Amino acid sequence: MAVSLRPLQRVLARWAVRGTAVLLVEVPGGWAARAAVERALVERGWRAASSPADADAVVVCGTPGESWGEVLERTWEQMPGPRARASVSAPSEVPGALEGLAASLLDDDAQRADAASRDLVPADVENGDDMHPAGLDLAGGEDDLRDGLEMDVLRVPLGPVLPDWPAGLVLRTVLSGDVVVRARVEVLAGAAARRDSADDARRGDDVARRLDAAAQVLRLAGADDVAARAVHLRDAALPAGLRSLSPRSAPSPSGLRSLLTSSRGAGAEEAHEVRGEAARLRGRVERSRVLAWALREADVATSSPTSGAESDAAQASAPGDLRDVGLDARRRTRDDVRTLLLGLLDPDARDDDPGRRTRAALEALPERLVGVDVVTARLLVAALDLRTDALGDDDLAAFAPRDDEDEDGDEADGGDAHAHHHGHAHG
Amino acid sequence: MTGAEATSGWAGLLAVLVLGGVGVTGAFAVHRLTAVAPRGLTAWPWLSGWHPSEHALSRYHARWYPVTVVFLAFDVEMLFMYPWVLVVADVGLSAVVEMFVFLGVLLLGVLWAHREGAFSWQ
Amino acid sequence: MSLAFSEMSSVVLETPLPDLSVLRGVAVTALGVVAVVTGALVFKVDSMARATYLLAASFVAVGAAVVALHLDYVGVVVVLMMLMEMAVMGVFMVMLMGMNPALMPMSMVHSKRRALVAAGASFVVLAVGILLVDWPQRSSVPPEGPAGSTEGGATTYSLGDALMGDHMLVMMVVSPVMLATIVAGVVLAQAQGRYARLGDDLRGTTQGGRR
Amino acid sequence: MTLEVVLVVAAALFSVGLYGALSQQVVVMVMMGLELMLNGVVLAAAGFWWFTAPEPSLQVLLVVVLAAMTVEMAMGFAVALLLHRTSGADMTDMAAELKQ
Amino acid sequence: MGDVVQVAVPWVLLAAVLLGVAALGVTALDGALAARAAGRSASVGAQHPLVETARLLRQRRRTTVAADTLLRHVAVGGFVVAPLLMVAVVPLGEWVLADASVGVVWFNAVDVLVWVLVWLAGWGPNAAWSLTGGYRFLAQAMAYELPLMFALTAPAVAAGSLRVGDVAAAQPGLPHVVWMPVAFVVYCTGVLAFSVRGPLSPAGGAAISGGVLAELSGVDRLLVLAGRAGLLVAGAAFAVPLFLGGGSGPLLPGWLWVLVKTALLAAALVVVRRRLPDVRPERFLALGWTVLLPAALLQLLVVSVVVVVRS
Repeated sequence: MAVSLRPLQRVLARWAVRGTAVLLVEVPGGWAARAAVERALVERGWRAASSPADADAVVVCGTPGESWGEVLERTWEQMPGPRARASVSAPSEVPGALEGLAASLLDDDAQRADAASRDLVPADVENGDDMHPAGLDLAGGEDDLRDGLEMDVLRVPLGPVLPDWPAGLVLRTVLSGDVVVRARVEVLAGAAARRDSADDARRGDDVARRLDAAAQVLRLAGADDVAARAVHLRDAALPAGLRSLSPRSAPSPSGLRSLLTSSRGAGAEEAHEVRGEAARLRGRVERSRVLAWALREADVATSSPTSGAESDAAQASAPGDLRDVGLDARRRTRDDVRTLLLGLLDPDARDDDPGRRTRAALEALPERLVGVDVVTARLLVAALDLRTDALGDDDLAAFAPRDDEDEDGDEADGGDAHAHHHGHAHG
Repeated sequence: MTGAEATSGWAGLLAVLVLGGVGVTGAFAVHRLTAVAPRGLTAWPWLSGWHPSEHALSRYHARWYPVTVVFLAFDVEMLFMYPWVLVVADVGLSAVVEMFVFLGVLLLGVLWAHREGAFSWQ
Repeated sequence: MSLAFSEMSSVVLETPLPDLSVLRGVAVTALGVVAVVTGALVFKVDSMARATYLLAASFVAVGAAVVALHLDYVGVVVVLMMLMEMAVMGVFMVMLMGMNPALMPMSMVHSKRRALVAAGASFVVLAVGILLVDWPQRSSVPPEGPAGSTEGGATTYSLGDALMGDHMLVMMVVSPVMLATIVAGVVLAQAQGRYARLGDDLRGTTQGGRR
Repeated sequence: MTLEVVLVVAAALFSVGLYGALSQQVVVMVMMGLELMLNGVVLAAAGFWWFTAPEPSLQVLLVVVLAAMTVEMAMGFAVALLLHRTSGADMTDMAAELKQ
Repeated sequence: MGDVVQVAVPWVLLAAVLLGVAALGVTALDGALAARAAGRSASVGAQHPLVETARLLRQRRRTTVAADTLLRHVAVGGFVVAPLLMVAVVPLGEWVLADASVGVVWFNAVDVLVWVLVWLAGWGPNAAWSLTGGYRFLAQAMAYELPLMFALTAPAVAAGSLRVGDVAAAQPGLPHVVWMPVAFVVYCTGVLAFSVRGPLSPAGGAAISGGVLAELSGVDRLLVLAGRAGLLVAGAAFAVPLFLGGGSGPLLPGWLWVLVKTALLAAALVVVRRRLPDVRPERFLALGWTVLLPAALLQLLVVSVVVVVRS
């Protein structure tokens, strides 16, 4: 019976590989490689996967440090069926890597052998008992900081293996429902090669990096067509050195076709055209009222539900009641995502020291995200355009991942939840 | 329409249910033949590459619970709305007035709930 | 199993004794048994989500049985309302359980035996009562709707007509009750209303005047 | 297929609901028991409608029972939330402050 | 137009085939638009549904540790059955699968069934992202459901009947959409919302990395993706008898008109869906209750007054 299916399965494999979903894992210092892989995916008709369950292949962009081992291994274990992996540290390696992925996915027999060799249940699943089914304990309850209902909280780490997410950033959030209650920032460093990529960052691809961040925000906000335009602008704005893809680059929308296929590097005239296109895209985003309304923040329940900010009087609620924290956090993010997005699309914005800006943003992040729901948090993190590859060694030490997976990871950040917020409550 | 020939409407729906079931089991059967491995894999849930520290199934804090109360109350309105649809043309204006008084009262409740902030996340 | 729903109502007219076509009879009993079984399982199963959706299955079975008893509109509206309520109840079941719901065996019962005896006794009493009493025969005839409407349409039409006509009081009573439900529900469910931000003396000046 | 069969099935549904309402401690589970009992009432009323009194007034009763089920559920949730917020109680016997 | 004839049971297969083809067409159109926006040729994008089906048929099934597999199976299977149940009451010209006297209420019951399916698909895998997707969909549903119900009632009032065949027949010259534009817009918002994708549906949003789809692979993912495309098509198909005059139209026979109108409306919904960004439930909640609901009620008032005056 199986023999007669072989031709059918081979045809299926050929059709399947034409729409492969690739999970991109960006390591600090691998931005150029990721941008190149994204462009190659578009050319081949492949797409970026949203989760390991959706992925056929995983591509690690940049050279990961040793702290990445556990994360990459577990992602590889979580990928279900025909799977392939590759790692790319420079744009020039991209075509070869994708060819390798395609060949490995097409090899039906090897994939079936790999599938047969995998154990059906992960090794570290104990049978556990009622209080710890399958070796995992149950979510603990916590008084909510906004409406006082004691509900379970979930510890959900965001990143590093997450689409549209800054490279290497790990945000250990504690979610009550889908609102962030506490957050702690860690950064997984890339390997030693980080030093020279920082020079690239400063030299010329600043506009491209900001357009890429804008594209991420737009993708997370669901405006896929505008995001695709931003990605095109990013590829056009790439300095020549980072754009050495195989000559067979696919045609792009008419406006930029001449730009992309021209062999000249990022000449002045070409850069000027990119600025013009970016300004036009910025205008389009600014004018879109639906996007503005969607990105705006809703008011917290207890303030009067008028949309204006002026009516949010002081919170006279009981001390330690953290509604004002949630309210303040929400008001701060109200127009932040949109203003940041417009800032990213502004062609002549200057960003002199991305490292210092990123460090300041990372330090302010946990406090800023308290009381904000997880989707807004992801939009905000993408809009901040955090350049983890520009962080110095001392910065990375400050955000080194903590090994002790203790109960409440952020003891060091000033006591447990309440104390943490008391110190913070509004004077 | 004599009883015999007019197979009732509900037989059609029952046939759809049966066809749906057959379709789904058929899809699973085809998949067992075409997938790289017939038996499914069990994996840890995906948390950006980290091991989950607790079960996701928990007392999830749905922050929109006041809306459910308003929704259930307003939904009773639908109970009376559907039969009203059939008789509006025959009963005339009094039916319209009666139903829209009912709706107006409920809309009053909705606007009050909105002022109370029931429609934003607690 | 075709439920002869658009049966000629004239057939019913001559025979005073209402006969439910054999197929509908089988459907009602089968669906009734399904409803009882899923209802019983609700209190035996250990996951909250499964308990809720077993109850939903029980309601859908009763809704279908009501449709089989020629009450088209009421049957489908039972399915509609109960699916909505069970979706909401699923959320509340999970939220309002003392401890983590999904995986804990739910042995939160007290006096199980006494409840069983009481339920059994009530069933026996009811069943005996049902079998002994000779129920009155049909006194009137299913309503005749406007020309051309199907049998189900006629029944629903009569319901609508009653609601708008001699049973208008029902509508008049239900609307304030619903308003009261909205107000009471929101007041009880919400942590704080819109006056919380003005402070205890409702002038909003006591709290650092961040107006 | 007579009225008695429908009524016996409805009675069975009613007693299962009664068992649930009496045996369960958790507020929400008691509500599920009540819902099942009302479910039995709906089935019995539908049986009565067809077999003895196919008049619209019985249908109006059915619709009112449905409305009552919805109101009972909405108010049950609101009270259960209040109980949960004030004293974290979700057991029926915990909510006994009104008693001396 | 004559009364709607109840067809025998085997015709259900034709309905399923038509729904499947339409779902493939909708996904192909979406793939083509996405490809054109990304700069690739639209024809490559149009093969997306076939390529994705081949990929998912080849991909291995996957479940998560301590998942509630029974509920997940019910959800995955239900996603395929729900659109079929919706299409069963839609008359194709003069033939209909289920000539229910309360077809409009039945459609409403099935689109509430979609709530149950999405929440179960979120609860089943015991994973944080799926759970968040399921709960955010319910929050969204609280906003779109009531306006959708009142939008469904408006054409029924005009026709004076809840039977879909009657509503289709009650638009001799003037389709309902002409004098019920608000109800039509609110109805289309509802269809966009319960088709579990696009602007009004957080259950599958990119920001929660796929939401209820985050843990599904292989045939489970294929059935859910096919089901949600089917829901969009079924929503468009149900708008035809209610708002667009059913099978009536010049030249073409009735059943062909129904297919053409359904295809056009489904294509329009896909194009609109691609233009709008994702709307977060807490933003849509206030809009649904304070804008969509009063608008739908006003439309209903206008329609019922017209009906009373006309009769």
